[in-house]
Amino acid sequence: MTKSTSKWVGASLARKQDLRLVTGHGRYTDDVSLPGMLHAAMLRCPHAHARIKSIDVSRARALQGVHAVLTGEDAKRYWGPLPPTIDIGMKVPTVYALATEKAYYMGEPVVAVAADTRYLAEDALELIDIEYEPLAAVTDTEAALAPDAPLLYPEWGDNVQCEWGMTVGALDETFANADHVFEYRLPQHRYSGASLEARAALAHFDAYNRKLTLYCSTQSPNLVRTLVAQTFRFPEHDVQVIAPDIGGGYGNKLQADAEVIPCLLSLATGRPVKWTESRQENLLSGMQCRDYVWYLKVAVSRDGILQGLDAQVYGNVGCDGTCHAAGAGKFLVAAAYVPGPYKWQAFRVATKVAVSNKAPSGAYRGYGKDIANYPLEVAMNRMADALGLTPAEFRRRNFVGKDEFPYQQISGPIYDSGDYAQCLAKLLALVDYDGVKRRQAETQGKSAKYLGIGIASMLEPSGGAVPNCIFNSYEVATVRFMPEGGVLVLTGHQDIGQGTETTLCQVVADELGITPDDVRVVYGDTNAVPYGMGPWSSRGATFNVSCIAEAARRLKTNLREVVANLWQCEATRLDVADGVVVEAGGRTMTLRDLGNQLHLWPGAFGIVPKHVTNPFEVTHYWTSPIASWVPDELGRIRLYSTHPSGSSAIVVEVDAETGKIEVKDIAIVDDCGVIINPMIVDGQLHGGYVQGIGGALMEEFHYDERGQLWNTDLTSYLHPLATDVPDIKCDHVISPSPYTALGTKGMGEGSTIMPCAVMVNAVDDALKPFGVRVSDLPLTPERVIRLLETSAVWRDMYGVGV
Amino acid sequence: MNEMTTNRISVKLTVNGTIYTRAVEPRLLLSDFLRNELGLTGTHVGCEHGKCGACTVMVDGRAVRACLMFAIQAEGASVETIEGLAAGADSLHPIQRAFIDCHGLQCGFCTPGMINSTRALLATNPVPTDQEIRQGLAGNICRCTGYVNIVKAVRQAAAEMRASETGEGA
Amino acid sequence: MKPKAFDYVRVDTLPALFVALQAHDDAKIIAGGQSLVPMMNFRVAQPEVLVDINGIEALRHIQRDGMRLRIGAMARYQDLIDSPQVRACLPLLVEALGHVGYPAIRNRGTLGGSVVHNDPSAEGGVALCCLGAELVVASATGERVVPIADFLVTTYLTDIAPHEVLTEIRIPVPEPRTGSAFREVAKRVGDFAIVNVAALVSVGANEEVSAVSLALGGVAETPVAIDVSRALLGRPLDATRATEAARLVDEATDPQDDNVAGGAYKRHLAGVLVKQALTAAYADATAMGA
Amino acid sequence: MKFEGESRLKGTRAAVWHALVDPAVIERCTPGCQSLAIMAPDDFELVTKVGIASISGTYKGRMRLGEKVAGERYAMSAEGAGPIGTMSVAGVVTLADVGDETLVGYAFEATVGGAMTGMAQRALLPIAKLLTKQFFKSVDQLLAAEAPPAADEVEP
Repeated sequence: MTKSTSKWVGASLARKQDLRLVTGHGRYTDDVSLPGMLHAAMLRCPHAHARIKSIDVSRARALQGVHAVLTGEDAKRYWGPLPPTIDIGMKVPTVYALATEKAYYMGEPVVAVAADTRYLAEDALELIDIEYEPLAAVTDTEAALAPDAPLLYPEWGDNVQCEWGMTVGALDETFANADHVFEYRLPQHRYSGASLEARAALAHFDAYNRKLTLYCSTQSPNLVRTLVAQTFRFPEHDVQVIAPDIGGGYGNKLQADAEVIPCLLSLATGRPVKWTESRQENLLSGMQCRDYVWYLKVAVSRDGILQGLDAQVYGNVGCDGTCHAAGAGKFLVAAAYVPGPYKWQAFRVATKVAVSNKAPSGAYRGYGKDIANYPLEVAMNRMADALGLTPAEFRRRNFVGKDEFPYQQISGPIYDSGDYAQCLAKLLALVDYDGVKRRQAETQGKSAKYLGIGIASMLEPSGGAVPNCIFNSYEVATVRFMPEGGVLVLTGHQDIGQGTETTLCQVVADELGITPDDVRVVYGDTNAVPYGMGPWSSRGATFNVSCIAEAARRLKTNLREVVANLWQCEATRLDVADGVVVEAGGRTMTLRDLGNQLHLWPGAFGIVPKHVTNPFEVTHYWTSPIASWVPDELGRIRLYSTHPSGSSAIVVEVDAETGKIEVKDIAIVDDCGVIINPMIVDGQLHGGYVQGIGGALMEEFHYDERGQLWNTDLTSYLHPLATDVPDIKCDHVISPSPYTALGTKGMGEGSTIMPCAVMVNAVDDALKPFGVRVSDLPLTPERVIRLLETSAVWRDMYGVGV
Repeated sequence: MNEMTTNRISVKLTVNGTIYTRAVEPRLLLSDFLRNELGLTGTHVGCEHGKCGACTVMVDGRAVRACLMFAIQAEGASVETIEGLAAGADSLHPIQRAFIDCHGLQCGFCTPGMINSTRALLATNPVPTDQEIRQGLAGNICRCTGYVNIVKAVRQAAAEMRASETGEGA
Repeated sequence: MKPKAFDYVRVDTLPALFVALQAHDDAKIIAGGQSLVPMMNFRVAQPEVLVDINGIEALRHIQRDGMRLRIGAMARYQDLIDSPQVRACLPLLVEALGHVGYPAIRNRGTLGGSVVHNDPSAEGGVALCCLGAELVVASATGERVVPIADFLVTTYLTDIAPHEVLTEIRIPVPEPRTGSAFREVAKRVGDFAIVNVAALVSVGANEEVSAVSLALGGVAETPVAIDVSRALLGRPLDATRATEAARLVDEATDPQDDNVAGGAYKRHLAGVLVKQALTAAYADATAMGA
Repeated sequence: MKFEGESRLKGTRAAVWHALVDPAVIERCTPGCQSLAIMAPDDFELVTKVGIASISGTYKGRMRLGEKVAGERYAMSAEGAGPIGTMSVAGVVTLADVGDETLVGYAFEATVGGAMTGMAQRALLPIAKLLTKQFFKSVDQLLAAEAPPAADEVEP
């Protein structure tokens, strides 16, 4: 790792985009209007599984102001099936963005309308008559995998989209000789990012320019461009995707599913067509996540050393996790990372991913790392309790040590760096663990409010590199030197609120010896930027920062060579600081003067030495030195470039009478290596953690056994509100990654990974006097009371009639 | 029954100090009116049923949901949107300044509604406790920040607004 | 999520309102619109004509009239919460309305609109049941006064004909030494209550309960008042008495599962909140000087 | 969701029976019914305008009668779709003598579907109960008078 002077990296710089965003001058997709623009609306299937017997759109077509009414069958004139976004040994169904013969989930788009206004388009939907033949539906994961389950894709012969597994070490022997064997079943429900800006797409097919322009609320305009081109069998270079300001993504905006429907309508009408997803549509189909069940068997020695882990995970991707969105892969990530930050002697994992009649499964903050974290971190607390150890002590005995890096985990990944024990130690101090336990002992039984504290540790593999899909393993970016001495960074990375519009300027400013104000990040336009891939897998601070830092370094080298040539001195005697090229103990030249000389007068001729190929800009390609798709002798591959880590704690007060959980305190200690902007990093920790709290306490897509989704509005799909959470304390450990340009690691997902396990551990701790343990999430007041009702102690104290 | 009513009614209202007269369909929501008829796209739409708060604007000095009012109901009213809060890019309102300073926004989609709710809160309660801030903003969902830095921003804005008032009074 | 087209009529006086209601068979009155407009946006409600009464100044009064408070049907929640008169004589109503939605909803929503909408756990409805309110329903031909219990027919349905309008809510001001309390459990601030309870307890010279009124939301198709006087009257209120009252409530109600919570949980919660509300109201009453 | 109830109708069991299974009576007495088409014996297509407080809209539905035991009992199932989503009601109606009148008992199971499920569900059971009561009340009025008022939209 070469480290330049860090003047800006490490500073809590205010964000560049904030001025426009706080004044109402941001520009989100729905804010864009084009002349002649039409508005789309979609009629969606009310059944979970149904054959479409007939569709009559004649009355809708007759409505004045309606310009196109298209069914799935009509659409086949324009497009093919949705291409896979991910396919790692998966069964890929033949599905379209509009249902054809069959609809597979409640809310699947069946007919699309383009009309003069959204109001009119919705009027037209009421005039469409569809006859369905409802089919048997299956929603539960294990039911979908049962031999007699109704099949979504009969040609598959089952409902399994993919399965995978590995065994490493002497598993049977380890379990046979273990002092303790613990077993757990831990399910988690279905929820999602549900960003405040739902999806939006504005397509314009210009027949006279043979070009399709798509404004889209997406995390990755380049990926969307490829998927749109593949769907329409349209030349990719004739598709331009523009992603303006994005109102939140969290993984949910990484596909081209319903997003292609306005393209279809524009192709059909020749006019721009905008589709802004309603909240109801967003909850029905705007990508859902989580939804799985784990079976865990753990062998532990009597002195509290973890020995063997035998785990199975059954995932539920709804109707699909490959083409509609890339949800299926997260269960493979989960399987590879369930060993967590601990050392093991033997390991076996098996994953089976089921399709069912729920909405398609996409990515959501965590993408399997959360799934890996949940069961083991809950189990760690329960095992510690059985062994008579504190949760912290049990973890300490089993962590990978800080001197053991790089450490190859039993499941294959190489952990780059970290100090897990220090994170945990700092956490216990930050949350005053002993103080809380003391207060718990003092207050217990004095009122109906029961205090509890939970902790968990985590790994946040970040910077994913996934083979055989569009989520590949490289990043390309350009750093461009301008005539007036300023710098443009051209990147396929997208700012979706995480602040890269600012942090990348900090990185480039340090590398080039300029200020962040001298840099502008250009993003969100596929025709302006290289084919970079956008924020997923927290790859901004791994792939993107490394790529841009390297590009800036190379640009700086080139500029020094140019000046050395001008001044006829050694380039090694030159540096750039505060926007000025300085010769050691000698001449100076501002970058503005240099830019002028290079670009304007006298121009490049004569001043650029022969060996400098391009002094104006550097386009650099970066990939991780440790990710690998070549299986080792045990069949293991390495999908992630860095391994941030951390620990967190939640203090709760559970009201044993009403079941309400009050979150009293939250503390997080995070280790994401070198920090570029501490203010932004803490902001990510806060926001990610509260999303996790949402999943733990209230967010849930509630499908009944018929496959009907019960919460299609925000009175029943519950985001955490300001009143649901306290302030959050953050602290940091910094273990630079040896495998990235600046020692940075990803950090966008770690805080969302932990809260479910931490919350369960906290509530278990609070309810210990009643001898109950959490089995299901989310922990709504009603679910807490149902849990307490199983306790005789509770029934005597608080049951009906007491 | 295929006949859709498209009768338009004239509405006259003041938005950010400017008087507008437009003929609109009665069913046009105030949020769509501001965004599409007047091009004031700073008012965001997140749910269209009053739960998310993104479309919160001031109508006659009170915070209301623009998605739960028809534009024609604003006849004669004075509406203030986020665009009207700062006189220019160099003269931000203390609340806007505080949201930037405290990193009280990430994706920014909730921010206009959040700032308007903050305005309303501080107008009636210039010295709110943290709990009062959280109560006052409970009707505005933020998905990015976990609210920590929003609460911090409101605290800062309240202090600055008090200080400037005291300064003016002195 | 855009509403279906409708015709719009704005009226500024009651006579104009009655004319409009006579002229349009399928008219729907819009007051604050905080329940109606979401339903229209979802197209669950598709009125052909919307009659807007927001301009009727005569429906916005909040006025003490002897031993009762008269509230115009268009008085907004926030006006009621801020009203010195309401705060002075109906603290129960102020406490209850504080649980309604969020500031922006309370700025626009009206108590009258909420009562006519009749959600099963509407805070306003529960408070009015507890307070024994009467509703003035007017039409072109005159007006009638309906006790709240008769007015609330079933979920989303009230005793009001298409040509009628709710003009006023009349609430008796509680006797001296009457304490009140409102307790609610909702999933989050501003959500539909799972169960809520309003209680008024009056005490006599010896701190004995001299009168009690109790109402619950979320346990039936509408807010309901439940008579628990036989458990409480004539004695000081203690934990045993409160539990006995909760038992009477349990006998009198049969909460059903709905999208907010299961019936069994609501039943449990009703017991908890009834005890809490009665105990708090009694403490409130006894704290008042004789 | 289950609901049950009973209604006392003025008429002999035979008269009540004939009225209850008569498509003309069903058309007349179903609250808000705008049209009824006979698709097959005991199989009707109905268009109904629902207008209960805030919930309004036109619902197209299918009603089927079956398991008929004349004068004693029959099964009824109805399903409809409209702005609120889909609704279905199915159950059994029984008839018994009470003096010279007839006691009609019913036990129905009601379900809803479609994207409005959550919101609709809060109102479903009360509305289903109300419409059922309204239906039998209209039949009663029809039987009681030669020229009963036509069933219109639901009014309390």
